[in-house]
Amino acid sequence: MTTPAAEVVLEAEGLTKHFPVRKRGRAALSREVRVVHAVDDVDLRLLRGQVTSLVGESGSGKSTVARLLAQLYPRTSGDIRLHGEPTPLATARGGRRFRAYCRRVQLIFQDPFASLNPVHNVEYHLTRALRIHGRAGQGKEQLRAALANLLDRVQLTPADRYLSKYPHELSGGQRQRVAIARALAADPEALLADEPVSMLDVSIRLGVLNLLRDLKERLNLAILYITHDIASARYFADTVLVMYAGRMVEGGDSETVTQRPAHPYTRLLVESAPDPDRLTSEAGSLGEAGGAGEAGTAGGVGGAGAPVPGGEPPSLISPPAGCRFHPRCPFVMDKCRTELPPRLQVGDTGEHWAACWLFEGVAA
Amino acid sequence: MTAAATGLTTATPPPDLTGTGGAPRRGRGLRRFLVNGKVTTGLVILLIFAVVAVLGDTIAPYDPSKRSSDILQGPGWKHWFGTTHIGQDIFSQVIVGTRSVMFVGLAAGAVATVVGVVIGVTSGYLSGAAAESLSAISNVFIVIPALPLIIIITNVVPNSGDWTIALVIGCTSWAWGARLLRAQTLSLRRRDFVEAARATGESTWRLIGFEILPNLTAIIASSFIGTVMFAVATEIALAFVGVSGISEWNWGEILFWAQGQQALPQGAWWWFVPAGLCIALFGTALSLVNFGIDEFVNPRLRSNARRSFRAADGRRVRMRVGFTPVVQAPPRGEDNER
Amino acid sequence: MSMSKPLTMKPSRSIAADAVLDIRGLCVDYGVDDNAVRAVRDVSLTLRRGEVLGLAGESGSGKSTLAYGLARLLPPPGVISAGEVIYSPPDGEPVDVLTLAPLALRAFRWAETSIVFQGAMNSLNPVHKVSTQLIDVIAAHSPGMSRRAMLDRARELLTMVGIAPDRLHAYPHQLSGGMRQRVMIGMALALEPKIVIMDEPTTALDVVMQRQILRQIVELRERFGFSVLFITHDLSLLVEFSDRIAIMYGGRIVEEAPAALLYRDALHPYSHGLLHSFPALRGPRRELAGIPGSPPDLQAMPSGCSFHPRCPRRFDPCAVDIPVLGSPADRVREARTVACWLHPAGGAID
Amino acid sequence: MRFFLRRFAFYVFTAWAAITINFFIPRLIPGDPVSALVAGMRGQITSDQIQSLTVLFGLDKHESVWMQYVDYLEQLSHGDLGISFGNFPLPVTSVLASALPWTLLLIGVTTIISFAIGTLLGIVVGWRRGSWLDGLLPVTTFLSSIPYFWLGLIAVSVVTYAGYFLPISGGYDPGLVPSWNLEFIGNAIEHGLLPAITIVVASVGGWLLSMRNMMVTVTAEDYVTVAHAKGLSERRVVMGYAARNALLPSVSGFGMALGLVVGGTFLVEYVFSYPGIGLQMLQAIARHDYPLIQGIFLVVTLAVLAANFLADIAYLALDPRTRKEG
Repeated sequence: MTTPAAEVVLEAEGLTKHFPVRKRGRAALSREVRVVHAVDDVDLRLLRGQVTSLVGESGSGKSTVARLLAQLYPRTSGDIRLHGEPTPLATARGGRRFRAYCRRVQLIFQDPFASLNPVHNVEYHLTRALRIHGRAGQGKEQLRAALANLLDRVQLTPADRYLSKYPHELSGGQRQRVAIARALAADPEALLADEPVSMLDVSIRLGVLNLLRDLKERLNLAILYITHDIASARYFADTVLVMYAGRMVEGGDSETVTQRPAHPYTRLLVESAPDPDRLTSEAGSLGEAGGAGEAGTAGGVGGAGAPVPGGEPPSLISPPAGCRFHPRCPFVMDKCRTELPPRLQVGDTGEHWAACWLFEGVAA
Repeated sequence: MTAAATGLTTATPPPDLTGTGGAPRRGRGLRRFLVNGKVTTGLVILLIFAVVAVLGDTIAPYDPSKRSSDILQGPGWKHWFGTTHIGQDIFSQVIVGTRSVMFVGLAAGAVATVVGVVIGVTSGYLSGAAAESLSAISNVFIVIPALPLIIIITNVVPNSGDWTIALVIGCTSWAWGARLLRAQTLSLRRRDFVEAARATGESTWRLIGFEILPNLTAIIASSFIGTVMFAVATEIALAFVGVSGISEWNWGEILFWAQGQQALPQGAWWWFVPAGLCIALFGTALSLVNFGIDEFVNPRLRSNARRSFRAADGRRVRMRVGFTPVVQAPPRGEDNER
Repeated sequence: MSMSKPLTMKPSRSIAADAVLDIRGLCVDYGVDDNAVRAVRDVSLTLRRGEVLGLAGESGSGKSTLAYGLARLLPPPGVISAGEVIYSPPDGEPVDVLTLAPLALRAFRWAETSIVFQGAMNSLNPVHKVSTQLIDVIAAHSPGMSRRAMLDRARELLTMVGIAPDRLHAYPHQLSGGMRQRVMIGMALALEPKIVIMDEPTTALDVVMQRQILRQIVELRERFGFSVLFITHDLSLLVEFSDRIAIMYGGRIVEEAPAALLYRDALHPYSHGLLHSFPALRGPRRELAGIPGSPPDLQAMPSGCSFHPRCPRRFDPCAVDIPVLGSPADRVREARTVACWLHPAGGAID
Repeated sequence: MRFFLRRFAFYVFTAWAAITINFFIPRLIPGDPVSALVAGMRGQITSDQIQSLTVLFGLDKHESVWMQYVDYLEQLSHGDLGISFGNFPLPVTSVLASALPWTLLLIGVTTIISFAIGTLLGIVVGWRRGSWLDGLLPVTTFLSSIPYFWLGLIAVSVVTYAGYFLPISGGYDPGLVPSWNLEFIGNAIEHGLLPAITIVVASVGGWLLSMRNMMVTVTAEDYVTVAHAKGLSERRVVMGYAARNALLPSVSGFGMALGLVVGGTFLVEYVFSYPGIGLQMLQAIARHDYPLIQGIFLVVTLAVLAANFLADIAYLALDPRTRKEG
């Protein structure tokens, strides 16, 4: 499905972000430095005209990745390369370099109710975005045309009906379209969409996703789609990356990852996702490495009885050594507790990998 | 530390309450703010005081300091509010005194608001040691009892005219507003729309000036009003205890003379009642406007929706938390298709 | 899963033999004057003994208002303006919850019907320990009990929902989101009620935790045999989890059917659209469209069927007349109702 | 505990700030009224006392400001606040010692009473929102806008008019000597009644309004709805769930509002000639008794800080989230 020739727009290597934990009281006196390991050693590539999806539960660090890629936070270490050009570790906020960067990489926020300033109308939001990136043109006429063009792209027509509206006068879907239009005002090459539909009404989510897909095709955008809903990642993305507790655990072609998940965490995720078809087809075929974890999916809340690991994601202040999933993993081995699994190839396509010791030596 | 509630709670409307509640909104919101009964009442009273303050000596029937032979007279046609021990007209004193009160209140409010906005927003938006120390300084100013400090300073500073007093009050009473603004700025700074504007490439000063400040309008207004109230009360207290230089008439001055000349034992109630009522009325008007702002910011406080009604059978039904009233015959007539 | 319930027709107006809660013609308004908004419009719904009834709808569809309304917990300015909510205890006379006096209502609450609210974060009082909040409810309903017995019961409840009993004296902020929601579920079962209303109990949690909690609810229901009214916007979850599903739109129930039947053959175009708004995790990748337009504004409801402006299959009567919920004439043999002019009711419903 | 330490550090810092302000204010006085006064008293004043005033007011211009500051702190640490010009030759500390108990009692008792009454009324008014009790709100707004001292004036005149049934001036009958016997205590309470009522009436409205607003806000919280859903008794819902949580901001606001209350109380003392700190302060100002003014400011600030600290401890006890470890 993926064409290897596709151009890499944005690339991250070893991306790491540690947030310092604010120390108070007596802890401030100790020299021990405590940090939240929000993102550790993340590699990803966004290709022109393709959607890459980053899937993970809340707190897995996926939103932090988006903000790091948008350079809203300085990263702790790692490289971010735009068309192969490295970007400085800390881009001055609001500086010229930052503007040049964000002209090409734009971020869409999760909550359209919060990402538009309630005191400004649609026209202000879009005009500012155009002005900053020098695309407002000369004079009123050109600006009008640019605004109309933007709103037309996100299917808010006629433009005049929306320009003077304040965010509270718009529905959730309309707001998210305005937010997308604002991102498009920069004419970016890469769009980072942080859970763009999770706050929207169910019936209009697909409309927004389809709009993004349509834009991707027309404008040849590279899109990073961040979500906790693995089914929508399958629907929308070409490539799926799975994150757990700040680390990437699996990646590959979206169909492969969702249909034949390799990492035990991905399997857990897939198994936990609501799936009406489980009622009708009782086939519990969950990947080739299916062991004890997949026994008996019948009855109950689809798959009750399966010893699905309990527990909760670990504290990111002192994450578990080795594989971060090992305290919850049904297949845990001694090695998992001490050594960090590298990316290991799964299957023979070469595209599918998992950071799990179960696949050591399997593909080689 | 989650402690130290700011007093200004950010409220979210209850779930699924479509059509009621909601965040403060511009346009429609401003209109709703102005038609709020409390706000209108408060603004009308303030307007009357403002007119009196501007016209002052031109509408006062007498020169407030002029002696006359009508000594210690009760209210009557000639002297509406009566006279003092040396025959001065109290009504004229109240009228003329309005200007000084308004001037000190507004000037001190303006000074305190400017200082409060600068310190509050800066310490809220920036992070690090500078912001922390600014915040610590404002906390110190909140805790230190203001009136004694102001009395000392005005006593020490020579030539305390209205300007000096306004400046001293303004410079010592900005902390409360700064604290509220800091708390609100801290929460706004993390809002998505500020991040989004930053991701669009807005510069820092534009973020503060155009994205954050407009959202602080209500709090700035409310802290301005709060400081005006405090400044007026303080100025009057200063005049009452005789600290401020007796340069001009103000309401506190009237009370000072009333107290000093034994108005009470002589039963000359008219000497101090009008000025006191004016102070209370002025304060009430300011509070009313502030209530309006509170309700504007915190939708839960809004009382515009009726909370009790007469049911079809004539019973009076009060909406009670936890026991939703049941009215079998809809109180507003059958119209399902609204 | 108890999909083997007899698919016999139930007359919907008289109390079904196995009905535990019968909502009839319920209307809920916000406000009482000219600005009043009707959020729930003439809703009739039956919850049967031991079943999970799913109630699906988008924000503003009135699903939460319905839940709060039937328990009379709507905050002002909510008013129940019409209808009955008949509760039939296993032994004893049916009562109309809406006519209960405050004292009787208080005794009824939690002992017969408990509620798990959307945000466990806010449902627990941050200043009281878990133990206090559990004991409160036990003490209110069985005043004679000793404190020791109540503590034992509280411990038992925590164990039941998979929380170590030593967390009894924890404060809510010391628990994770999933644990708090479990505490709420444990608390909901403290008095072994016949009905548990769950208002989006898992929405704030991630999918793994959601699945764990749902599984727990299913197990507990099998143990105690209570009925669940499960409210969510996630229809795909309901299909898997509930026995029957009712779909709300614009304050009305537009379709009600056994879960599998609804999934296979949704009659109302809205139900159909909603089902096709969830990309499938399995099977062929299909192009999905969602539903065009936005949910209706309660203050400016469309005439006729409130869904007609968004409906791909609307025709003449839709904009004019409100379709009545009834057994569709073209599916007489199935235990389902729908309110759509495409499937008009087969004669009067008896 | 961390919360506690943090607050404690803050109070130490604030106390230091107050002491430093106290150090600088007299040094900013243009001209040299103090040295003139000291010079005027030279005949009756001991050299020790001169020395202490020199340090207090920085009269020794040869020393660096830093050295003056060190000397000043050292002198403070001995509890030496100089001598009072107005009450010569009494040291400031003994003037304070005789006035402080009166004020502490008056403010302490009235503040607690008005906080309790205001909060209770606020709970009721906020809970029964929409009932006739809402009619109280305009009245309380008006009451809380009245300056304390003016209410005192009215109280005095009403009492004078209505016949003399409560003493309107002083802390006790001039004929009595302060001592711990029933007669004196009774007399003191009688004298304190009118100022106390004045303060309570003037300040109760503020507490009522803030508590009412918090109640209204908290009543809409989910956990209150849950408490209702649990079938708890009305009393338990109000006291255990709504009021319990609504109280938190009130308590944290309590300490901060004290600064304002103190100012108001001073003027009430003035109106009633009540022999407390406030009266002393205003008299000291009239007599240009700088050492006493300074001492009073310092003591009042420290007292307010102490009260704040108590309020913090109460807050700590009420809100488990502040006790969060880690």
